[in-house]
Amino acid sequence: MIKVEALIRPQKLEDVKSALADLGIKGMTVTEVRGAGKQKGYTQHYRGAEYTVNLLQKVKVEIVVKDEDAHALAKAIAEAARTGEVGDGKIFLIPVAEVIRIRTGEEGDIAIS
Amino acid sequence: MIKVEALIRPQKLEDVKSALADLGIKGMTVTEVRGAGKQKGYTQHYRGAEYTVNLLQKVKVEIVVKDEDAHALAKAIAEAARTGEVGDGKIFLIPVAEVIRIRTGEEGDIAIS
Amino acid sequence: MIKVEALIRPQKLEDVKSALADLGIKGMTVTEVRGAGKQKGYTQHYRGAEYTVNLLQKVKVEIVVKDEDAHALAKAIAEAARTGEVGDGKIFLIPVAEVIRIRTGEEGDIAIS
Amino acid sequence: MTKQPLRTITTTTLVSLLAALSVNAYAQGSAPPPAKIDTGDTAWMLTSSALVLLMTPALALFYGGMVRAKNILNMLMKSFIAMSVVTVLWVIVGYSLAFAQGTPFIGGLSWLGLKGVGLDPQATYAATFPHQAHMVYQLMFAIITPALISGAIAERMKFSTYVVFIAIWSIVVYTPLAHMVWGLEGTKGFLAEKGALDFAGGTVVHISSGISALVMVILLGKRKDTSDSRPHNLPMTLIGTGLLWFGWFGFNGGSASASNGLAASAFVVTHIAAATAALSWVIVEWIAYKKPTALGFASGAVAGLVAITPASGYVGTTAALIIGAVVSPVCFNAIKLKSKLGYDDTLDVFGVHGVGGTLGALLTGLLCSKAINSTGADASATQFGIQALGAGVAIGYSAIMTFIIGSVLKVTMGLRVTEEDEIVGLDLSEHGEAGYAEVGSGEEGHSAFGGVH
Amino acid sequence: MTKQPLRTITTTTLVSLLAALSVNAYAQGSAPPPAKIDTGDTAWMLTSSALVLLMTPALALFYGGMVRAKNILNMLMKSFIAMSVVTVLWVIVGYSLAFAQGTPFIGGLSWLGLKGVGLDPQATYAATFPHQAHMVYQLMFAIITPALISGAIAERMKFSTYVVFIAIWSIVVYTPLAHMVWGLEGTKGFLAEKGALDFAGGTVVHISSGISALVMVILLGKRKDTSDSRPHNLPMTLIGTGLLWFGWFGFNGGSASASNGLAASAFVVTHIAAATAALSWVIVEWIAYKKPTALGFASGAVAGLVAITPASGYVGTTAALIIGAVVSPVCFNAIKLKSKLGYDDTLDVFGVHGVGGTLGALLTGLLCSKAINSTGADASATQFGIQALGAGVAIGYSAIMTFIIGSVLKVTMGLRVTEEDEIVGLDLSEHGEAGYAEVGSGEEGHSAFGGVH
Amino acid sequence: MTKQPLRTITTTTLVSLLAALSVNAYAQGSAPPPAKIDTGDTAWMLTSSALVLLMTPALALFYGGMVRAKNILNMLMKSFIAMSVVTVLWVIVGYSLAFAQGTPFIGGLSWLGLKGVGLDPQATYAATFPHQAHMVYQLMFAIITPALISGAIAERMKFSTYVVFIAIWSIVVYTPLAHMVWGLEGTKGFLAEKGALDFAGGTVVHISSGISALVMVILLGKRKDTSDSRPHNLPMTLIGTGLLWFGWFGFNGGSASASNGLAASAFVVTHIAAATAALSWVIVEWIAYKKPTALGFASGAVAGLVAITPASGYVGTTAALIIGAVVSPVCFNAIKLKSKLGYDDTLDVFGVHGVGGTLGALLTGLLCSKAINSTGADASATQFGIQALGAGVAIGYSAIMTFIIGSVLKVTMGLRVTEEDEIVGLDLSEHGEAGYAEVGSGEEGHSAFGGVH
Ligand SMILES: Nc1ncnc2c1ncn2[C@@H]1O[C@H](COP(=O)(O)OP(=O)(O)O)[C@@H](O)[C@H]1O
Ligand SMILES: Nc1ncnc2c1ncn2[C@@H]1O[C@H](COP(=O)(O)OP(=O)(O)O)[C@@H](O)[C@H]1O
Ligand SMILES: Nc1ncnc2c1ncn2[C@@H]1O[C@H](COP(=O)(O)OP(=O)(O)O)[C@@H](O)[C@H]1O
Repeated sequence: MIKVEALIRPQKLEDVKSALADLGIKGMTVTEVRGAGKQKGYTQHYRGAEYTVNLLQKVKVEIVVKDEDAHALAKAIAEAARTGEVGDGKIFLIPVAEVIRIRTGEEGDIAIS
Repeated sequence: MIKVEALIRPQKLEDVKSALADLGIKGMTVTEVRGAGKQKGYTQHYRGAEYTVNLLQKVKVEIVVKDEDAHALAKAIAEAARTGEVGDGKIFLIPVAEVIRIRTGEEGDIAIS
Repeated sequence: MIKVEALIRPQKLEDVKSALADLGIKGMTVTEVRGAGKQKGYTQHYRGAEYTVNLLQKVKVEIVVKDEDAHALAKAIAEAARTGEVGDGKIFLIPVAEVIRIRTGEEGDIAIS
Repeated sequence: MTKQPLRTITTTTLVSLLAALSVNAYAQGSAPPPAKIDTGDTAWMLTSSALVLLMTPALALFYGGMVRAKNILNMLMKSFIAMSVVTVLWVIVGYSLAFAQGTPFIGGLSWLGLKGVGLDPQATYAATFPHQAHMVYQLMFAIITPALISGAIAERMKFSTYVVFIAIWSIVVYTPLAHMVWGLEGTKGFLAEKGALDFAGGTVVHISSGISALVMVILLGKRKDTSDSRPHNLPMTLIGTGLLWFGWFGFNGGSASASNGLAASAFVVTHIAAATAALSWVIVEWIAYKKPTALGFASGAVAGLVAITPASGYVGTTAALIIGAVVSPVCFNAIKLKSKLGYDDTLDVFGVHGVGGTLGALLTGLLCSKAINSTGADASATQFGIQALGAGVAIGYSAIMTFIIGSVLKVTMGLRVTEEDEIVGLDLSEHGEAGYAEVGSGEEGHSAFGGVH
Repeated sequence: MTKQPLRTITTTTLVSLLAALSVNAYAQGSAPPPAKIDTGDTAWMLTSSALVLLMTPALALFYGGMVRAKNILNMLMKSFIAMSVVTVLWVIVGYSLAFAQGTPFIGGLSWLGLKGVGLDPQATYAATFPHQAHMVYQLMFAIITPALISGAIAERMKFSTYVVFIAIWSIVVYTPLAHMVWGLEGTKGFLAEKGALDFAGGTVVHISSGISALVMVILLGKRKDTSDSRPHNLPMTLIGTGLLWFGWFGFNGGSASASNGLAASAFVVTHIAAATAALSWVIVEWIAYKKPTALGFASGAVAGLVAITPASGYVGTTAALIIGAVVSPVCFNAIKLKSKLGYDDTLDVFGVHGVGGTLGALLTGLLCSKAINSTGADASATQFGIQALGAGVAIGYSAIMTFIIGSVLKVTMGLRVTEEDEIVGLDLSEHGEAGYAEVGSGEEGHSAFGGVH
Repeated sequence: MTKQPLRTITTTTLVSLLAALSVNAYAQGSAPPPAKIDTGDTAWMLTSSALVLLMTPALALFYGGMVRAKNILNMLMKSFIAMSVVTVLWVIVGYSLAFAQGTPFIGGLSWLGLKGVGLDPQATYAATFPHQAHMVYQLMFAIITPALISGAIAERMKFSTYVVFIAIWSIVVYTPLAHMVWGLEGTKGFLAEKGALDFAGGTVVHISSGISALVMVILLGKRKDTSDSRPHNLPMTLIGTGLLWFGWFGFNGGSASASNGLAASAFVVTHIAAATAALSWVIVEWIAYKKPTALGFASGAVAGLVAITPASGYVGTTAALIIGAVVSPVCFNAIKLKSKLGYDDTLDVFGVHGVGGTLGALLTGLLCSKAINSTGADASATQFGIQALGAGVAIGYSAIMTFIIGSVLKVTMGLRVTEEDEIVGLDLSEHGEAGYAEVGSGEEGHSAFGGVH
């Protein structure tokens, strides 16, 4: 199996969720993260002290799927999350050796179906 | 090595920690995340505007262990985290190529012992 | 490609960021996490009820790089994040099968350059 | 207290002396003696002024809790800045335009720069306490009124334009309305003359801001992204509600301009209406959605306070129960209009202040009684008509003037931030600050996300 | 103010007559003149009423900070809703039952619906200020008392049942106790008659709520999951503490029913006891755990305020230091009882209000002095006995009645939410809201976790 | 109040005598009548005392929002603990040293333990209200003054040493300064005698704390890690600002020691200066950084309040506009000194209170007028000189004494926490608590990060 790990803009999460729903995918895990990259940050002032914030708010979406579905899923997420501006994010595909469903103890593809 | 990545109910964290302690495992990393799956969400109302929240609070527990220990560990976590109700979560086993202990620079199994 | 996943002390993030800048690395994702390990926790009292907090604040830094760059990068992070005291953290190297840049749809090494 | 008579008696005869002694000195002479300060009235007016000032930070919290975290500072600042801008204007010109002798529609310039507004009582407005106390008490009203509008235009209006807007609005909309309703020096204000009752600002404060809010919202257009615009911090909204309630005792109670039975009456009905309206909102919601919400309680409390405001010096406790019970269902439904009609009144300023204020103004005509306040009126169709006139004038005048001001600003300075700035949040884009700089429990508390230069 | 001398001279010669004339007309007639409003007393009573009202939101914050984030709105609402429910009941029936002429145990129905409770002074309760000011001042006490109980039953009691509970409790427990202690119109209240001293509510407010809290906690049972029930927001608890302290000046200072030396004295001893108790709690904790905590400061301050409440109009500054110093170690240890005895008093309402209130009531008997308040008593074994009687009656009556009310509600409506709802949190399950809808620093502030429909 | 006229008529005829008789009995006798309590003045002094007490929690919030989350409770506690420590000391010895008859430099011991400080008026300080009200009002000032220092030494000073420090400082620095400026019983205080004007504490409160803050900061040294020391919660700072502003009406308005024209005047100029200074800070920042910040507004408001404090009873509204406009650019630039000179005044106590207080003290000499307060002075070079003397004495005395106290504590108890404790945060290391125990929205609200034992 593959973990599709997408780093997207927070405001694109709703669109990604819709795209996933269209694909019939329900299971996912979402984390609030901060990202740096080409996108430029912001300057803040506090009583004259200047701070540059270059770690910007992003959302990480993780979805484990069967190997064969991973690439299509990644493509779909990319499309849904795209604005075309720098900072849209990345998608990583990471191999997963095994999956267990806690509730039932089931392992393998069935555990994520 | 293998990273055992468990998504569990927040209120089960204490039980999982106990189970790990029983196995002699001390090292772990914990993240607050949100999960969607079969478990149904909640409806909220704010001055009549309705919101459905279907990303529910979960906790991600990550533990890197030697390959041979991974499956037993996953089983132990699953048992400790189980309530039997939908929403108990998943455990993913992810291959890790290398481990370094920052304090000493040690690499390999010794770095996580 | 490899995901270099470093768990470091929060107060070391600035140093790690500088080290990365020196290596010409700009892209990274940062998450606030909690870690347990050998480092000892803290005791809190609330009207006499005692709590031991052994999940301590850490920061997770994730950087996906080409396979050949991963080890050197890990070493550099380790050096920057080191205090020499227990609790400095770990670095895990995790294989990544594929990378996509959302903005352009580019795949492979170019997507993280 | 006893100085006046003693001083004046030294030259008179026994007889007039007796008469003079029996009531007060100026009864005898020809020149009116200087009015005397009553320490209790002064204490109450100063306390009330402080309470009303507190309402603006309270409003900031009430509103602030309802916006998204990325806009929290901008939301707070839109209230706080009114404390500065309106104060400076009021001292220079606003107080004079609102309260000095002038025409039925606007005051004159005799009190410009507070000239002649001193520490002695002033017969018309401050018979027993320092004139400046009246000035500052009224200033607090002038501050909060434009700040009320900020809830409607939240999360998208440019801060610079907003500052200019409230400055102009305060002079062009607020001061004439205040004069029409409360101007009594020399020529009475037009609505005061007609007998329109507005004890503490149903028309002047709530209708004017509520209607102007609606106009601005239409000129501004909708926010770009409202897929999730849930309140980021409802406890903050509830703190604000508690402080507003507390401050409103000064708002209505102080409007008696004395520490007397009328002040107590206004205090009491204010409390009762707020309590009842909060309860009735919660009940309506409980029925409609099966859950009583904290935001509903807060909304109801404020709606009740708004509605009782014009009535507070003219109605008794039973009327307060009625006003409280009625206003919440009305506002609850008024809020639904926005999704039907498609305007984006972010925090429902029109639905609560515009509608609640109008309702209160009208109900005053149906529930007022001279038994409570002999200078008021008894309920009657006529009085209802007068109240409707007052509300109508406030609605019409505010709507037209705000439309003009807003339109001019739209083509000159621009009303909205850019779409990118809106998405990033107004705190960062407009103020270069973050409301909450740190994530995490603070146990080791280091913020991972910034670097100093 | 000038009545005393006037009365003494009515039988004197022409000279005196002239003098009589010189102050006010009604002195001449035979009928007793209507009491006159004193503006200073009125200002202080209105200010005090506002201060006591503020204590309920303050309590909400004090409690709210201590619960888990998932229950914050429910915790706040359990205080706020008391402002609504108790107000409506008080206006209709509660004030009459507590203060109108009746039996030694409960007031009559003559002031039902506030009939006859007007804007003039009332000889027994409000000699120099509007009767309605007394009514609303006492209402604020009636509001906060049941709200105090909410801290004990936190994180598990059903909201609907809670609302019904406080409504019944307010009438069945609070009004009779208030009447027994403070009822003075016609037939004196039973405990007032006995000479029990309770200046501002040690028995009526704190013992009654503290004991009822314990009873409810036993009826409810423990929370399901307390593996980590650390306070989610202690700064919120400290804001609440600051506002409670501020409001308590009205609670105790206003209980003088005048703006005079006694009011100042009550104000001063209230401050001293709070300050001393906060310090002594911090010291006890510093010794016991090597760390002085912020929650300890807050707990001590409130314990001190509770303990001084019954004594505040009868004791001097040295007594205040003693009461403050003693109450904290006592309450600190009382709180430990709960782990020993196994009841789950979530926020220690019994330990702080029940125990602190009882201690204060008893210490009043040992420290009171007529030098402070001539209508009080001097410390004596007898007075201590009377105080013990008062405390005993409050304990017994509250315990029994609360047990009955709670038991009936348990079998009818049910006291607890379901286990699942408890784990999910009462904000979501009972109110359909989240206290803090967003995670993150708000820098780009978009909440990732919801969708609008 | 009745003394003046009575004195003037002692030589008149029978008729006048009758009139005199008619007012109060004691006028007949030869002994001077006991002073009489004025209920309005008493109400205002008690209200003001409550308002000033509230300023300390408000300060805690103002400061608390600006530190990092890991130090929030420590920051709050450093204000709150002053409420305890200073109160106990004040009651025992502080009030006597500050206000009892003594030398020009310090008061005597006649009011030790509040002996003789009763519920009747006191001719020198409390002519028309209870002496205890003056005592408690002044206590509130004594509390907040050392708490102000805590902003400078934030995020690193040991709590135990801090407690000892403020205890000593309160007696050794505050009480003599208060006596020199405000001591009027018998021998006048040295600066009072010279005619130095400080209506509500420019020298006594702000200069003393601001200078002492600077000295302590130098003794302490810099924080270890300031790579990201952004405010963790600016809305908290703004709540604090709002409450400070509100409370400051009591601070300055109450300093009139009466509810009269002067009180109103002080209230009004306080508001105007705060509003103007907030605006001028925002404008300066807007020009300098292109963005008006919320923290800038808060800083300006407080700077304005600080600067008007000494002047508030001696200047008119135009002067208030000037003071407000001038103080912000001055403090804005003073803050920049710290990066230039390299001291780590965490929250700019020196830059705002030290500099703002000095500026206010000096400007008082240039703007004061007897038209506002006949017991004051008219602006003159001489008066400016006297003001400079007053400021100089406060600066010199505070600096020297604080240096001595701080140095002794440094070698005895130690001033700083360990570096490790500083990095972990003072909440955990000094208090064994976390300000915010939970991460997450609380929707299911379980804190993942702790276990109970
Ligand atoms: N090498 C990397 N490893 C991990 N995360 C990365 C990497 N490069 C970028 N990211 C993540 O992707 C986000 C967007 O990257 P950025 O370079 O700003 O824009 P884009 O992806 O459009 O080129 C970053 O904020 C970060 O979270
Ligand atoms: N395909 C998936 N990829 C990643 N995380 C998943 C996936 N499916 C489920 N999860 C995680 O597991 C949690 C529980 O899943 P759910 O389907 O609700 O219950 P159960 O695991 O009991 O069948 C989710 O909230 C989510 O965090
Ligand atoms: N086996 C593990 N799996 C995942 N994370 C771990 C593991 N061991 C340690 N960690 C992470 O590394 C951090 C530091 O580990 P610790 O044992 O305290 O110190 P050190 O790495 O210096 O020996 C922990 O807080 C945790 O976040």
